[in-house]
Amino acid sequence: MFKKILIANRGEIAVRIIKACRENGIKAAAVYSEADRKSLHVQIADEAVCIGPAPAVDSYLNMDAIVQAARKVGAEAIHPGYGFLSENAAFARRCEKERLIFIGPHSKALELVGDKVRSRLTMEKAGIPIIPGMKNIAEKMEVYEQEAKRIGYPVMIKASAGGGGKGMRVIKDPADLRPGLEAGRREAKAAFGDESVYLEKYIEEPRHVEFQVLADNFGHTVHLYERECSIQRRHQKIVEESPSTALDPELRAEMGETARKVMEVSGYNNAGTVEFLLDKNKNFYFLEVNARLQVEHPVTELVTGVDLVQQQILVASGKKLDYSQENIKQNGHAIECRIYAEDPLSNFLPSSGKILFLKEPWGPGIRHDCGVYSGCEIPIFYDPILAKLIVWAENREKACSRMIQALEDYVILGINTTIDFLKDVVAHPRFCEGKITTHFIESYFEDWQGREKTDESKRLALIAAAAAEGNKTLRPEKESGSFKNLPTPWRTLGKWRLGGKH
Amino acid sequence: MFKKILIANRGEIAVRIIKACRENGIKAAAVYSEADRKSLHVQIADEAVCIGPAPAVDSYLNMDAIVQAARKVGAEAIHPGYGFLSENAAFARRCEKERLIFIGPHSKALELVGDKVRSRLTMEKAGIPIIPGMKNIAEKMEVYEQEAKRIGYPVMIKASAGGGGKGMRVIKDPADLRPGLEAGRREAKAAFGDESVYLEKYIEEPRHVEFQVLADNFGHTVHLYERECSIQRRHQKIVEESPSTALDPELRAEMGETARKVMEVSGYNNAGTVEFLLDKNKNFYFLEVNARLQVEHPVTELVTGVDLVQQQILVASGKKLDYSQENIKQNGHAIECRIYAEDPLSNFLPSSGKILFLKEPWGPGIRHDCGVYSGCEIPIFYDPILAKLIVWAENREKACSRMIQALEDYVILGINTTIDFLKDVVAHPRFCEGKITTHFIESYFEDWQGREKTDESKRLALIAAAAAEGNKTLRPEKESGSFKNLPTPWRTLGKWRLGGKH
Amino acid sequence: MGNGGWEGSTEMEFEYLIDNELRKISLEKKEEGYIFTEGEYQSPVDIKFISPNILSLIVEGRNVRIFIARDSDIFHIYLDGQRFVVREPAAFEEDQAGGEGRSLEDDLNIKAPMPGKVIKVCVSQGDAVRKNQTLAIVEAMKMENEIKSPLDAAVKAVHAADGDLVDSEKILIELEKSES
Amino acid sequence: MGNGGWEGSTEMEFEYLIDNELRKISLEKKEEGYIFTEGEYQSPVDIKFISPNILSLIVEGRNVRIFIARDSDIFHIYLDGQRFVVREPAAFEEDQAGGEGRSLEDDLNIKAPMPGKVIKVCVSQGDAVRKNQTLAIVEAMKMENEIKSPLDAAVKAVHAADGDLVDSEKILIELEKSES
Repeated sequence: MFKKILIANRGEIAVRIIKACRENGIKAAAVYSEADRKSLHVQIADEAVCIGPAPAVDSYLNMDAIVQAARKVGAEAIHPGYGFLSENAAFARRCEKERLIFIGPHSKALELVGDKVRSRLTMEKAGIPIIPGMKNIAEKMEVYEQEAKRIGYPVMIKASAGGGGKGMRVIKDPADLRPGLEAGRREAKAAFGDESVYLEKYIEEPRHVEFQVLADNFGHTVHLYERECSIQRRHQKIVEESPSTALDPELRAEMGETARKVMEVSGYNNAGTVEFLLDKNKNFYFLEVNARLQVEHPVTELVTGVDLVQQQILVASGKKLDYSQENIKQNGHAIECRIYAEDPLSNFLPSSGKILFLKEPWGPGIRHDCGVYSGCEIPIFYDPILAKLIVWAENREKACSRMIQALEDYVILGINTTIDFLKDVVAHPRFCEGKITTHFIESYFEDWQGREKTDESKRLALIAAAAAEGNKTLRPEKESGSFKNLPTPWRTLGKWRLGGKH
Repeated sequence: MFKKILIANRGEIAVRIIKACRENGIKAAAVYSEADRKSLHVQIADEAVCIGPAPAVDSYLNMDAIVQAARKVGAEAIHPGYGFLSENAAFARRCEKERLIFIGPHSKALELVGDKVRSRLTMEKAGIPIIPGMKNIAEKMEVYEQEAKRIGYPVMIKASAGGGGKGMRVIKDPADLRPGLEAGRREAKAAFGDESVYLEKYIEEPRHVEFQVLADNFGHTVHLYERECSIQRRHQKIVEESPSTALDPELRAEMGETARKVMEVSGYNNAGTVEFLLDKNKNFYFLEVNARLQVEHPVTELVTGVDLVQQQILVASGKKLDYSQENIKQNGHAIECRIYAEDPLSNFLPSSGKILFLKEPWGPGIRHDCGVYSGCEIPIFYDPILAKLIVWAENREKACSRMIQALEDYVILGINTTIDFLKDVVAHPRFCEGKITTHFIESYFEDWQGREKTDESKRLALIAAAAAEGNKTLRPEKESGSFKNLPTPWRTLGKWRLGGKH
Repeated sequence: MGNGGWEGSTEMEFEYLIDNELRKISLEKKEEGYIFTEGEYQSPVDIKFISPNILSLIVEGRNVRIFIARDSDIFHIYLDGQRFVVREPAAFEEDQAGGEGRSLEDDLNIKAPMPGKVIKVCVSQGDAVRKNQTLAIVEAMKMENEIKSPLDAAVKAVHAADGDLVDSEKILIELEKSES
Repeated sequence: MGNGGWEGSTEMEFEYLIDNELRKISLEKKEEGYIFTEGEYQSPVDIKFISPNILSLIVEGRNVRIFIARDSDIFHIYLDGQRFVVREPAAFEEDQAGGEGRSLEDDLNIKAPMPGKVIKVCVSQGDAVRKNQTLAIVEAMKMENEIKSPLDAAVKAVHAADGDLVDSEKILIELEKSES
């Protein structure tokens, strides 16, 4: 086993990995940019090395600095977390060359699964279902008609040069294909100056369902069941859960087997995730492999009991996986909400600055993976994820109640976060029923404005402000001189009036 | 289902119950003594009623005040927690009379299991194993010899008027019985003025193993497996875990069935615990029933996934238990450490006062049931339990590492606690091996002095103190006048010397 | 800096903006707790400071925990699962520079919507710009935000360059009303 | 109350008792971080205050988080999984009233070992008591503690009665050396 690991990341995931190292008797070395000296991951590591200025490209993406840091502290392995260099095949290769163990798949597997076109081709050859579509652009209407028939209706017309929905249209009835193609070509021409269009299977009521996989260096691969990640905003997952309400035991087994096969075909090792799209008729299609620890890995940990970071480390150190597929079980239900520094009332603009106060929720079944604290500064340079709130309960209904209550108990003051938004998402009747698709947020939360505030609540807030005004401990300590010389209410006898025009 | 529950308790268990109410959409009303206005359970409840002065007998044990409080807030049910009125049959009867639902067993079952003599007789009649012993005091040596043979060696001689080990001796060889009895009688006479002695089976390497049971109001009873609670100090449990390393599946099933039978024989309803003593030959003996939610209930919750407080509420409201024995499974391993306000370096003297700073551990698999916070006052009037730290992991070894790390990450400054002591208990080689008996603490921790502090650690502490001295934010804010007019180091030019004789 | 508490006064009046609504209240300190008054409404309140950021209130049978943090003249408050901003009207008026809502001046002085890094300034001094034309792109936390012109105008001055770190107070681009 | 920080001074010396051992150290503030000196030992230290109670230190390749709380003249410190008490020697000496260890006076002035409630006073003025005889029983947190006489003596005065709440400073019983 390793004696020391360098964690080439920051924030909540670096904290999570450091904790895993500690529990396994491994020393954890942190790296940090100049903006992160006071970050939580730096505070709790056994050693910490500054690797450059605040911009990620100069620090967390700086391979030389990271390899040097690993050398300096004498780490045998590097855990890249997620994002940054985690799926960078060049970095994995560099580590291999430097005889540092990269805790993730080897560089060849990374390269293959990182190349979307090549990996889909590989999967198709191996008989893994992918979204059916035309391989080439055709000229003649007859070709489109044949292809549409082969693919199966409904089909979607897509512009080759496309993007942003331009030229896209859904055809359900074969009679509508010709006029649709003509219109699509005109739109494509107008939008992109290129009238080429092609057909792809239209996925109705799509759900994003992914499978967690673990593979050791000896070819033994197991899956740890699914995560449902359909709740997305601008293609960014925000709520994840396991199990998915869309799967029954047969489909789950079939998709799980397919996921394992995807990894075997890819020659994959360590932890990874196979993403599928699932349609309303329960057909599933391979999308891609995420070749890293996922943000949402805790839901799998809570449901299977397997510590994925620990297994990543074990596998990377050359240990055999100690699980057979049969002894991995799903137990209960887990939901994760991602807490972002974004303002849901202002188009989710990032919200940097100082967290004046933070109180995390806690209690039975609540896990909080967190990278911030009361008083910390949120820099503008990195991903806006602050923390993840994950709950486990015996069943989905109880997990939803628990999550709503936990979000209600979660206080962050000073910056804007997605907490209130997430509370309404999880409390939404369609979510409670489990009837979700990737269109859920755009369908129900486009114009979210938060809840109406009652007069009683406002009155309590006013009382609190007034009470605090009379309590000096709330006044921020500032250097004298820089602090405005406000009159102090508490020295005045009798009635006293604060601010305002009278 | 209830709309509102009154929680007739304080501290961590009141907090735990309030959280359970919230998640189930039930309003929670707290009661508090005059010493507890700022306690955590009061802060988080939906309503709070003061029920009297600080001494428990005037408040938390004051049945009239509690019933009145329940009336005042319109609660339909009362949850008594543990301790205080939780096993008080008179209080249960009072509730029944007042048509308030007591969340616990009905008064008759409470009376039966609360009467140790009657309950053991009942169990013996029902064929439940109890510790074999003499029913009456004999005169003649022959009677003792016959009885010793019936009970089986080794036997223990105990003084009828006994206590404190006086007159007690263990006899392994029949030849030693007569001289032993003579000596025992002399000792008993000298110590208590009464020479009566009797024989009881001597339990070698005893372990305290208890079974959690749930029973609804319709006679359906299930057990939720065992908790090993052998780690005790002065008969007070301090570390508990599940599963027990002493049981194999057959013994577990047998003891579980016995526990269910004990409850059925007692006509028991709601949650309860059947305590057994287990000897080195895996014989088990019924001790007593704990007719309440136990302090150590979370280890069962983590291993079975069943929320015991939620089930207590459901059962009390007249719902049927939704579990069959077969679908309750043990999964992984859980350990609990009780965090007491006691000084392990001064004979575990209680430590009241202000918690100047508290930082609880958190992370995957860590649960913290807590009744205190940074800045709170620990009153002298109640049980010294502050919080419970509970960890879950896939297996016992990982759970031990996790617990040790979590205790290491647990900071309470200002009062003395058992945190450091518990860390050494869980890290002890005998504990790691699972070779524990109720004698564990007295055998290995009688002279515990804490770990040796390294010079490096001391140096770091000195640096911290010096740095803090230069940082005004650490100075406690006091009313001017009451604060000593210390010279401020930071205004002085050049070298400056603090304190000491020069 | 501040000393004492309520010793000298038994009643204090406050005027606050809460979510931009003006409210006048008073709080009177009694032996036990306080009396809260707002217009006709009056109620005793038991207020306890748990920490500088946490208050425990018991009022009219309700018991509520309130979280509060002060940022210069603004109180950020969390209770009943909702966030409130409470501030003194004078401070608010200063911020608003005497005006209501967006002024023409606001429209002409283009700022970043949040602190971030200027990825690209898309216009130069003297350019004519149309309403909704992208003037600059600012990135924060891996998210790019296009800053668009709120009106047809001409670029009077550019105060930012690619790569600059800017806060949300700095004027990036000054526009002037075009004559057309 | 205190203002500023290290502005006026670049080096400060400190004399502390740590777990009753006297240590002299100095801390010098530099542009970047500090220099720590103790006798021959010297090392640069990067010290950051995370909050009033948490410090982050980087020193000689080690990175450590230190928790600290001040209780009048005593620092309670937690690091490396251990608790330290650091205090100024002067304050300590005041506490000790100029003496080392337990004095006869301490032995004769019987106090409670912890704050609690007097359950029973077992002796009266004038009583002769033997060493280890129980003088009173004090309860705190449901635990009874017998207070025993540290020596053969006579009871000079009793200052507590059954049911009294007492702190650990109050003298419950005064003894005087018996003549025997």
